[in-house]
Amino acid sequence: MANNTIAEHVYVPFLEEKKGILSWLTTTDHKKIGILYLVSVSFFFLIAGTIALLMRFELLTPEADFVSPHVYNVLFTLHGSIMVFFFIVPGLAASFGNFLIPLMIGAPDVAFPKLNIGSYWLYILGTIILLFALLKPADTGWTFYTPYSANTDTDVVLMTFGVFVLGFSSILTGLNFIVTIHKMRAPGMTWHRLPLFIWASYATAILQLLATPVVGITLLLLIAERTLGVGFFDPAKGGDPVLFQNFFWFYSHPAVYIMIIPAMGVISEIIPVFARKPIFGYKAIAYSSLGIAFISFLVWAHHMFTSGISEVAATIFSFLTFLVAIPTAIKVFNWTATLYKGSIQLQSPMLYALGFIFLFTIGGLTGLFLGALAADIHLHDTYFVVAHMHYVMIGGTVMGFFGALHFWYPKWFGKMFNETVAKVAWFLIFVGFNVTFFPQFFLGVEGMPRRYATYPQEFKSLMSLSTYGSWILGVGILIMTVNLIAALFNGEKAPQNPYGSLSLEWQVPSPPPHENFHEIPHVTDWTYGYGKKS
Amino acid sequence: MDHSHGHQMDPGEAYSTSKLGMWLFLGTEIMLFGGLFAAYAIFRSKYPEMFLEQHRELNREMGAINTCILIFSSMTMAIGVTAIQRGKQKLTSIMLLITILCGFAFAGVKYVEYGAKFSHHIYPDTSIFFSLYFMLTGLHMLHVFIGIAILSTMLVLTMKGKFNQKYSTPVELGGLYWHLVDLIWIYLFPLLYLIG
Amino acid sequence: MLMILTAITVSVSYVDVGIFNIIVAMSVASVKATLVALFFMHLKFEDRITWAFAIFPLVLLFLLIGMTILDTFTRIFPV
Amino acid sequence: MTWIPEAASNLAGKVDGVLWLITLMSAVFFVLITVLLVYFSIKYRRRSDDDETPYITGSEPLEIIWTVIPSILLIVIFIYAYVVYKDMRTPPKDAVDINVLGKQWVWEFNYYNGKKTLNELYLKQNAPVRMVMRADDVIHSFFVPQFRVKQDLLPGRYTQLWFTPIKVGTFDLFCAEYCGTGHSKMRAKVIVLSPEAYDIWENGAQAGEGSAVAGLTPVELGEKLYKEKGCNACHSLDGTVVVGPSFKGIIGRSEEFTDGSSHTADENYIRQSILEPQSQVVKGFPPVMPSFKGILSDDDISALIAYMKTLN
Repeated sequence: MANNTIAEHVYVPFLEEKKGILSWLTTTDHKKIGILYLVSVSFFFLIAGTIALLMRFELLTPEADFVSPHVYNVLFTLHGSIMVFFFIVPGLAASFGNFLIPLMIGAPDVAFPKLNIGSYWLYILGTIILLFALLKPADTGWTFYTPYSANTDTDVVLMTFGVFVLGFSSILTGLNFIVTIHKMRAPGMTWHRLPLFIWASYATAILQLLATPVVGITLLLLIAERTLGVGFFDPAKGGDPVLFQNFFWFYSHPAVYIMIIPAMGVISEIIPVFARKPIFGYKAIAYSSLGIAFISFLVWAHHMFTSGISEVAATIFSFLTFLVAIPTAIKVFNWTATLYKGSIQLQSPMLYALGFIFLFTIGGLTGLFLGALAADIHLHDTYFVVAHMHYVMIGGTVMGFFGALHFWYPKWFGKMFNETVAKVAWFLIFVGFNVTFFPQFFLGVEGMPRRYATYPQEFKSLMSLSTYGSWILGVGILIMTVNLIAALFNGEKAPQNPYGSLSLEWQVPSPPPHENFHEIPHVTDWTYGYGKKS
Repeated sequence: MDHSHGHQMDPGEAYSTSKLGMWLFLGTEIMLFGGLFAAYAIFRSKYPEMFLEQHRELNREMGAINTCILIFSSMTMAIGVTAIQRGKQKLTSIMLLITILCGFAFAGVKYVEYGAKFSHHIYPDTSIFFSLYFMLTGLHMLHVFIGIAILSTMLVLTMKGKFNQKYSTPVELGGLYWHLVDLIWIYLFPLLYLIG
Repeated sequence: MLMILTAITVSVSYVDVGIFNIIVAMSVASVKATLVALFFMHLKFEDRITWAFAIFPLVLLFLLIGMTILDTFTRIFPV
Repeated sequence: MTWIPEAASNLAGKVDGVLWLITLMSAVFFVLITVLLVYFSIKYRRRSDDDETPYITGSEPLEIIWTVIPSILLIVIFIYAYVVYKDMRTPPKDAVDINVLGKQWVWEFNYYNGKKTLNELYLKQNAPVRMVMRADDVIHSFFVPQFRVKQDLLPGRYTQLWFTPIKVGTFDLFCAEYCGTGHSKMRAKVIVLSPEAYDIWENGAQAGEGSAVAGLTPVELGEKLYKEKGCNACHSLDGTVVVGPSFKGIIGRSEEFTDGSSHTADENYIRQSILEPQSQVVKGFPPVMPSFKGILSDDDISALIAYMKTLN
């Protein structure tokens, strides 16, 4: 590192610091690791998205005329597993988290750079295991419920082991971020001056750290059940299949927040910049992230109201579920209030942010139906749940992910993308998404169960409509992808701060130099000092 | 360890940073065992007779011996850490060696125990109790082996003189890990051997 | 100092052989664990953040155990 | 009302009440947020790069308001949904039991009179029924949209749900918990008959086609097993204590166990006592009962329980 001191005042973008594939795979630069994650998760997003299009195509008609029911079952298992474990859990957290956390807090890198690339290797190891699992892909659904997952003759062991490895990648990333945020903040960067994305990442990291090991041991027990004959979940041996669900959701409900909280953080960054207003209710948004994280450990059984858990437990969990709605509602109100008397510029990142608020509000409100005991009995395991979770996951997380992509793209890659094309793509995605998933609420209320390869005739018109919508959505995402990739090659050079943000990452060149800051900045104000102080 | 690129973190800060990271990792480990502890709690309350009946199959003396071995090794580990902080490399090496040997002794006792179980045709699928026994002790054994591997590396590095009173972080982190392994055994022993 | 503590914990572990009482056994184990954490692991000398991250997983662990137990043993099947 | 399916059970109207309440509250919030988003985006659009914006960082009264009001509304929803749920989970005393068995990928219904049907569930209009359900292999779920009821079927354990069909007609019964290749074909018809038509069906010719012992109702089979498998050696029918507790009035009796706990003797307890007699021994009795695992089939146990119910 000695030559660094010599090169101190020569600006070299981090992208050009070292070349060659090997240097990428062995890098400890958080920005490059962020790109590795970004490319990997985007790849898996497109794969799983394509699988989703195949599924929707099969569902165009009531009968299984495109693929057989077994293939359909494999498809939705792969779609769910890849989307959840390979895209959306590491998605925003690991890619943008890696890129932004050190830059935003004024640090040269994360606390443990070697551990950071190690996490990525684990992620790759997980994907390799998945590839082998594809030889005889599981047909259990991404939830791996026992006893089905213990009995099916597909390769559940490899698949769950892959997820287990990914879990450790996620844990180590979370660990790294927590320590980074605690120990690496620049002088003057107090907790209450931190960008809200940092608060969100911190809450997410705690969930990653402490919820993931539980799913790890759960999947390990499932593997032991299949290989050693251990019977914790096998009623024939005195075990309890519902216990698997308890353990599984102890992780997988917090996992929902691992997915959505970083997106909330992104929205909290984008809106003030494009409204030129300080974020409304900073502390409420910051602490509500932590609040959501904590309560989310205690709501897991709302996935299980019809599973045969006790009524007492169901009642308690329903109540706690309603509690988690409160901090979420607070955030939505605060974002909306930030717009008041702003100077609002509807560029593509802002469009995604507004799209997020609109769609996530629908996703959140429909969650109330599923948290309410009597209503959930009717709606559980129907398309209503499918629609709800896609409104939260696509309408929320993916919108946040796309918003982040467009917002930080100039900073990360030093290029500007075509704004008009980006807006067209946004419009198609927004419309296509709603056409795909809004009808599914009605399907669910009418009683269409999920995970059905074939379905009764009466659901045909809405199911077909949903399939048509998926085509629009697919085209929108395709245009967006092409637009962003094309910009890498022929985009204009991005200025240092095209959107006029006050956050630290915009105060360094685009793309940032390898060491981020020539001198560690001294922070004197919070991140959201927009507008005229009176 | 190059913690940062242009800007070297000051050693004290780097030390506390690494330790915080280790503690977070220990939290993860606790939750990893947590699932098994939860399963234990549930099945024990569900089938108290089975647990009472079958825990008698376990060799309490061997369990007790292993508890002593691990607590003793925890002590030597702690002495080793204190020694390196005072720059006594030789003492540290000896203490690390003893700790590692204790780890192997523990594994040896466990090997004999497992062998005895198998010869009585007791396997992980024999009953819920033995499922728990094998899963808990098996996962713990895995941690013992990882611990031995870490401490062996530390031993080699100490003998090469990599550590001194100014820089001893890896030894301390390895020590923390080893203590956690001990800590978990402290619970496993009564849960499995004593109160069944 | 550490020797004495070890002696105590070891002897306690001998004494409680034969006591078939979950509360006694678990409290003894907890005392031992606390001693190991406080002195061997130097938790006594750590800052508040470390304490928080040492204790929070235990809280979650109790919640996990508590809530699953609550579910398992309040399942009623009305006749 | 077209977006909610026909309300064909007594519970459906109550569930719809919850659905409507949440829908209305959600609609208010959704419209509020959407209108504000659009209105702000237009009214406060950027007119020039030198736009001045005020420095507003929050408003405590406003934030308290939008914390407290949603909280109150949420609690209202929670309580309302809980009250209906409690109703859905509490079968009336006069509900008639139907044993439901789910297996890959067939529904099997065993009626009180020994009839058994596959993939067709016959119900009597306005007569409350309780489904006593278990699964053979993996988890299934009993779901009839028009009745607004759903409950998973588990292997190794009974679960239950109840309702009163109020409309004559044919409805779809779906398996709502993913159960493998045939999951989406695991559908049955629920045929609700008028009381007169039901009586005709009940006394019809197609009786007892596959009861464990042909021609016997579960109660008759239970009585036979009681004598043949040796239950009568220890358990009396008239309340006298022989070796074990008497079967007279056993279902629903509150039992105190040797470990000090107590529990109502229900189907699951009986099942467990037969398969794992030592797991819960009633206070004052020796733990001597042998396990009947592998001796009595699940159908046999169900029949024994049906028989025990007649002894109350």
